[in-house]
Amino acid sequence: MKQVAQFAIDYWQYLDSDGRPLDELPGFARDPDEMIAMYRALWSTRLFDRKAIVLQRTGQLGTYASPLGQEAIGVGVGYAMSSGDVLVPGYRDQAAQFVRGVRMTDILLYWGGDERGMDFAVAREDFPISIPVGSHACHAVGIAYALQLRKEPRAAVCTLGDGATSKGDFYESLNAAGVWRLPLVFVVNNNQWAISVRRSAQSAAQTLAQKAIAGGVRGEQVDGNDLVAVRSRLEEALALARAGEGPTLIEALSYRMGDHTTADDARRYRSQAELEAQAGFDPILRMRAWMTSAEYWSDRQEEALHLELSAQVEAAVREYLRMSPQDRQSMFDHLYETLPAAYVSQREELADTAAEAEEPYLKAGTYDG
Amino acid sequence: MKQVAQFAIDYWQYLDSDGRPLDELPGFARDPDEMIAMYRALWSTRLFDRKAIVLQRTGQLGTYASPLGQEAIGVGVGYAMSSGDVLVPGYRDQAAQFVRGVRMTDILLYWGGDERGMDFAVAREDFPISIPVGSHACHAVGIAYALQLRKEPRAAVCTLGDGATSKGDFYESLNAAGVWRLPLVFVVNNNQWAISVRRSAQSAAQTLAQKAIAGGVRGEQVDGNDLVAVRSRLEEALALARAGEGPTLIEALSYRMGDHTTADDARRYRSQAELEAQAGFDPILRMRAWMTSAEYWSDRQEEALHLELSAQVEAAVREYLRMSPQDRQSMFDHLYETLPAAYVSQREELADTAAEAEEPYLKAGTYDG
Amino acid sequence: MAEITLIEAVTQALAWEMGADERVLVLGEDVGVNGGVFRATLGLQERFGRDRVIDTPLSETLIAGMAIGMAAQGLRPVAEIQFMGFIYPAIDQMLNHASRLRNRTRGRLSCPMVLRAPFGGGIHAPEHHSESTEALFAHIPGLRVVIPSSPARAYGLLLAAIRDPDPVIFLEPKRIYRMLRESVPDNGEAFPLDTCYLLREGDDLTLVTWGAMTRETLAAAEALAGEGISAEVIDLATIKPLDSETILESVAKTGRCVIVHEAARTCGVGAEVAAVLGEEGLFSLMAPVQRVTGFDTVMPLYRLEDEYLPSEARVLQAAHRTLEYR
Amino acid sequence: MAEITLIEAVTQALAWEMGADERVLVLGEDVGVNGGVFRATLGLQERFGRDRVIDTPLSETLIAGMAIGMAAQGLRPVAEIQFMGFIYPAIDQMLNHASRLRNRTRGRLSCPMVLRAPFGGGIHAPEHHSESTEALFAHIPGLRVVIPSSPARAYGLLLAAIRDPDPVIFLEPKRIYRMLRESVPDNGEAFPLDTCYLLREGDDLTLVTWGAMTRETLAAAEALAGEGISAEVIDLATIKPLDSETILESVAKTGRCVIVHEAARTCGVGAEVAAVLGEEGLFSLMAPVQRVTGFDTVMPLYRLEDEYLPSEARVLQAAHRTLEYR
Ligand SMILES: Cc1ncc(C[n+]2csc(CCOP(=O)(O)OP(=O)(O)O)c2C)c(N)n1
Ligand SMILES: Cc1ncc(C[n+]2csc(CCOP(=O)(O)OP(=O)(O)O)c2C)c(N)n1
Ligand SMILES: [Mg+2]
Ligand SMILES: [Mg+2]
Repeated sequence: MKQVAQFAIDYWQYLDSDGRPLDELPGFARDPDEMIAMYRALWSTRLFDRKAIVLQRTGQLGTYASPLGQEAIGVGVGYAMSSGDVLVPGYRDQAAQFVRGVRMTDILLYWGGDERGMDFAVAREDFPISIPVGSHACHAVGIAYALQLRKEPRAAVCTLGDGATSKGDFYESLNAAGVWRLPLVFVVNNNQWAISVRRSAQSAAQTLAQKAIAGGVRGEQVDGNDLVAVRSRLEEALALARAGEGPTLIEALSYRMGDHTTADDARRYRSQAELEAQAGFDPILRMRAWMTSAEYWSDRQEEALHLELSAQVEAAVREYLRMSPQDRQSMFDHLYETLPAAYVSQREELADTAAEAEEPYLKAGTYDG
Repeated sequence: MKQVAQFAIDYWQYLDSDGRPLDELPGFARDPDEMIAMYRALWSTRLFDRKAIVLQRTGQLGTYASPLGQEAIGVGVGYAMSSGDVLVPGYRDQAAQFVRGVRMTDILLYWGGDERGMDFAVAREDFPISIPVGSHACHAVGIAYALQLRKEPRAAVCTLGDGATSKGDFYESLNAAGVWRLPLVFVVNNNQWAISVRRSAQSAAQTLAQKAIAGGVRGEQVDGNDLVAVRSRLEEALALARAGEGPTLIEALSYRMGDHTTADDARRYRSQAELEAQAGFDPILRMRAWMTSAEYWSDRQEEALHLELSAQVEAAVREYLRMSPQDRQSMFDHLYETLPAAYVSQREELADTAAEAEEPYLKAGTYDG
Repeated sequence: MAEITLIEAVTQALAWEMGADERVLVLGEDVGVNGGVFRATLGLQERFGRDRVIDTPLSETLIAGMAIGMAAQGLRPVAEIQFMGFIYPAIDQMLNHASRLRNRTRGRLSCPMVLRAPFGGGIHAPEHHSESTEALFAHIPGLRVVIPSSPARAYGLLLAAIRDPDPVIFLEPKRIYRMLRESVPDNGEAFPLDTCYLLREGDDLTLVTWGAMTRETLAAAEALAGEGISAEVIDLATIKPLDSETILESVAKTGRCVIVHEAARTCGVGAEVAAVLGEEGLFSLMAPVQRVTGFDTVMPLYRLEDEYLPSEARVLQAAHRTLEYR
Repeated sequence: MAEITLIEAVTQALAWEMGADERVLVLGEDVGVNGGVFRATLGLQERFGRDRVIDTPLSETLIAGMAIGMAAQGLRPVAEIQFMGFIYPAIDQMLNHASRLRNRTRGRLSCPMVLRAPFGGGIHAPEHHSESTEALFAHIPGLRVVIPSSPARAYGLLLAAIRDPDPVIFLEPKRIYRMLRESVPDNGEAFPLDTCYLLREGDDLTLVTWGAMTRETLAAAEALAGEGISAEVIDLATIKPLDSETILESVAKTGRCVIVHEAARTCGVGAEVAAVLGEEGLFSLMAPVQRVTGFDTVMPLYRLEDEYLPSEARVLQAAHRTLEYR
């Protein structure tokens, strides 16, 4: 018997949970403007999130998935990416989408049952969110392949959850990305839960980062509530990707502070104690503590920021609520580039049939999905 | 940055390629009868295989997949398993099936286009061959779950190829086996090729054994042409499985000495030189060299064995060729336990329609699959 | 006896059968302590343990595939796919294996499993949560596809599906999960499979439907009654194998048929019903068969879903069109 | 000009379009140096390089899914599934993504991809290699499903499929891959999609078919001609969307229709054709529509496959039955 292969998984963290630096910080952290911009992004996601939940509770939005407590992952991803990179997100990655330039109104439209929320005005190569868990990993492979084929110094980023790492399509994608050394970074938001299934019931693997080993791909863990660490590790992985050094899988450790979606009630399956134990790890508090100690940030600024961002959120909500629904025939307008003759009569039939008066908001929360 | 997990992959071998022991051999190797029985099994597979190829070439058998050069994997699996264990095989695992008691006639019937070849008289819980690569791994999980649920000291063994390790269903199964610590052993016959796709194009993973790490499962490599090593590692993995210690993935390194199937012509994509370089690693020669040096075996015995086994193969072939085809209505007879009323008239229609005179053998080899 | 909803009837059937037959077990995502996202498996894990009410990893191919292995081992797995929108990774297992395990082994192994999934639109759920693709399964030889449309039928048909010796796809119309209540005696009595259910007798035309659309269809029949038109309403219930006799008999009587389903029109199960009528009932037809269905478009996000789903008004329109032929 | 087979026409179309449009690429298992197990991609890797003729890992979900990502990036991927029996892990990608990428993004992204697969029985291939499940795809809104039945149509339709701005499932009847030859000018001219092809004109009855069954159907038409019966033969070619006008016109003329397909009967594409006739052609029908199809059983292993596949004799039988009605 001889040993033929060894592997190790590293864990990265720059700020401890009280915001104290554990090591020399990466370059971008020395730029106050940059750090303030990132901090703003954390808050704008959180304020948006709070509002979205209120909208859902008041019947003005459909089922919605909150990124509460995991905002640093999305913001870190968003800031590490260049505008020419391509994001292939899951449904809990608003933070990254906002940084990429997707409008709050778009995200509201999407959860509000309106396809126009996927027609982004910027980041037009980014994919809309993927509801079928894991399935979008394959798209990211195809995108990265296209970038590589055209020899463009760009990369794709695919974000998914801990639960998604159990899907075969995720694995097939990881494996293929390794084969072709694609410019692709997989970011796993390990928020410890997949609806009611805990991380330990999802896989016996002690880390999710080690899934990378199965594809011969670099894998590492990062503290997902440490925005400095997330951005820094993403930047490193993206630089390698763009330099032809192939894919990386980054497991960002975090915790789902909210329900799975607004249709879920997490109290059914997890204890208050577990939730409380996580409260001290909030990514925003951590950034604020560090920014304050670095004298980048003051309480006065904090207050102003909240006012400003709340106004932005309110404006987005107003725009969302003001939008009248699409014509019913719109459901045929983008089905094919040109509607085949076979379906023209159906489109007409649809235009002719007056449906009963319609209530465009969510009916009672009858499920969790 | 800190290291949070380490892994290593071991490689096992007992006999070198000339049949010289590298280490103290496991207990079963001290029993000449046992070793002779295993040696017989190698040859009976190989002689069967030669005959099957002749049958195919002469239009008496359909497409057929040869295990040439990989017989030690199947024989090792077969001998390590208890009769109460359950085998879930791929299409290149005749060797294991024969040891389990599946008749040569059955395998001929299967490739000869007759479902009766899957109605084994013994090993009745074993699955028939799975053609959709990787898909049977999921069945093995369900079987192992059933064995564990009933607290039976039995295990399942799932055999698959290097190509199959790229399939999502394989990975989902591996991962689930880890979660439930199932009594299940995955055996990957890494014969270096998946039709025309080489091992290196299948995955960037340096070993296939390390796929196990993604599921938190034990993984190791074994020399797949070393029957002693294969059986020994399988016995160890099965003992752990039955003892509640969970699953193992064993990558057995070998080489596909033949074409992918009789429909394939490997000269299209691999060099003669590569093939010749492998000739010295034949598992049968290796066993014979060791058995001869251990004085378990003589040239005289070898000759007698060939005569005896050839006769067995011929008898099986005769039985196969003698079997008249099933009634055409048989295609409805096992569709459901009781044929639903809706299909009774179709069964009658079928019975009534005389099809044109039929040529039951393979039409010209128009594909490789 | 308390009146229960369709989803409660599902739970009741599962609980009954798990209590009566220890080979029965439940597996799927979130079916354990959470009781499933619709609560179909509520309380089952507490009662029957974690070994028989199994939270799986997020792996739909595995869920179907391992159920096949369990079934071959003599268990009676009832696997849940959380929403039909996520059933597609399981098709390979159902088509290439579950549907043919008995056949390929000439009866040596068999596959008495149930694959349950909520399906259909109308609850304003997110993208990918509202489709009706039962026709995909209805085309696969060796499967049964069963769709209940009331609490009593959910209970009786699910029991039958679990006891059936062959694989059954059991699709639950989630729009009516909690829409109506009826008293469903918890007596373990299964309903027959492979047969249609006559929901309303009538002489003037036949309305054929299944699942949630039974609501709009029955409402249309009621409205027609107000106009003095007597409509017969047939719930297919088992869409594969299809009980065409009941349909043919009805149309032999009425001469007119409207088929109503949520799924896209082309190659939906309605096409099969219409084809059977064209083959075996042609000369009873006094009017063209009408299909009132979802459109051949992608199911829209929820703001427009009510425009997509067949409405009572569309059923009535079709019925009237049919009745114009004299 | 040399006469070529259907499979050679596929290669010729791929080579033409890869030469003409550098966005076009080919991916799949064994498509590279091996040229595919049927040689559809023979010589392409040598000519266009390993970056554009891509041997993938053995991962069908990935093959379809990565083609979607490529297509969204402006490439024109032509993905091969080695046999239709292994296409099912790709259904999720085709149904949940490819078919709706344009729709869900309101046209921002689109999915101009082709998913090719050989399908059908009759070559005495192993288990799982002989099924015809085109109906599964024909039910999915947003897809096109195209099936050629001659070398010329394989060439022209494949070019059209690659150039089409939306996803196309291109199913190749492998039984006739090498059965007939014709001269197919390599001129880059696409054939129209979304339209039926009239293979033979006739007045007495209409035979509707597609793919390999065009052989038996044309043979039956020829035999009928010998009896003085003039059969019109329509090749659907694009089974989704369905050109029902051509079928209706033909049946308006003949009053009789026999539909022939290899796939299992229930919920096959034949059902849709029959349904359209029952809805829009009822009053031209002088006889019940007949379906001559594969049975509602699992495709048997090859010893019995010829009993499963519709034969010329069965087509003739059905035609005669149809003609008995006066
Ligand atoms: C393929 C698939 N199966 C099931 C679901 C239903 N579902 C939605 S989210 C979810 C859990 C996902 O967990 P995870 O990947 O950890 O992401 P998180 O929601 O925690 O961010 C499930 C099961 C789905 N959307 N897609
Ligand atoms: C899911 C699936 N895809 C494709 C095929 C066609 N095919 C048959 S064998 C094979 C290669 C398998 O390679 P490997 O797993 O290494 O096994 P080996 O044949 O080398 O024993 C392929 C692609 C198949 N049978 N199943
Ligand atoms: Mg999670
Ligand atoms: Mg191999």
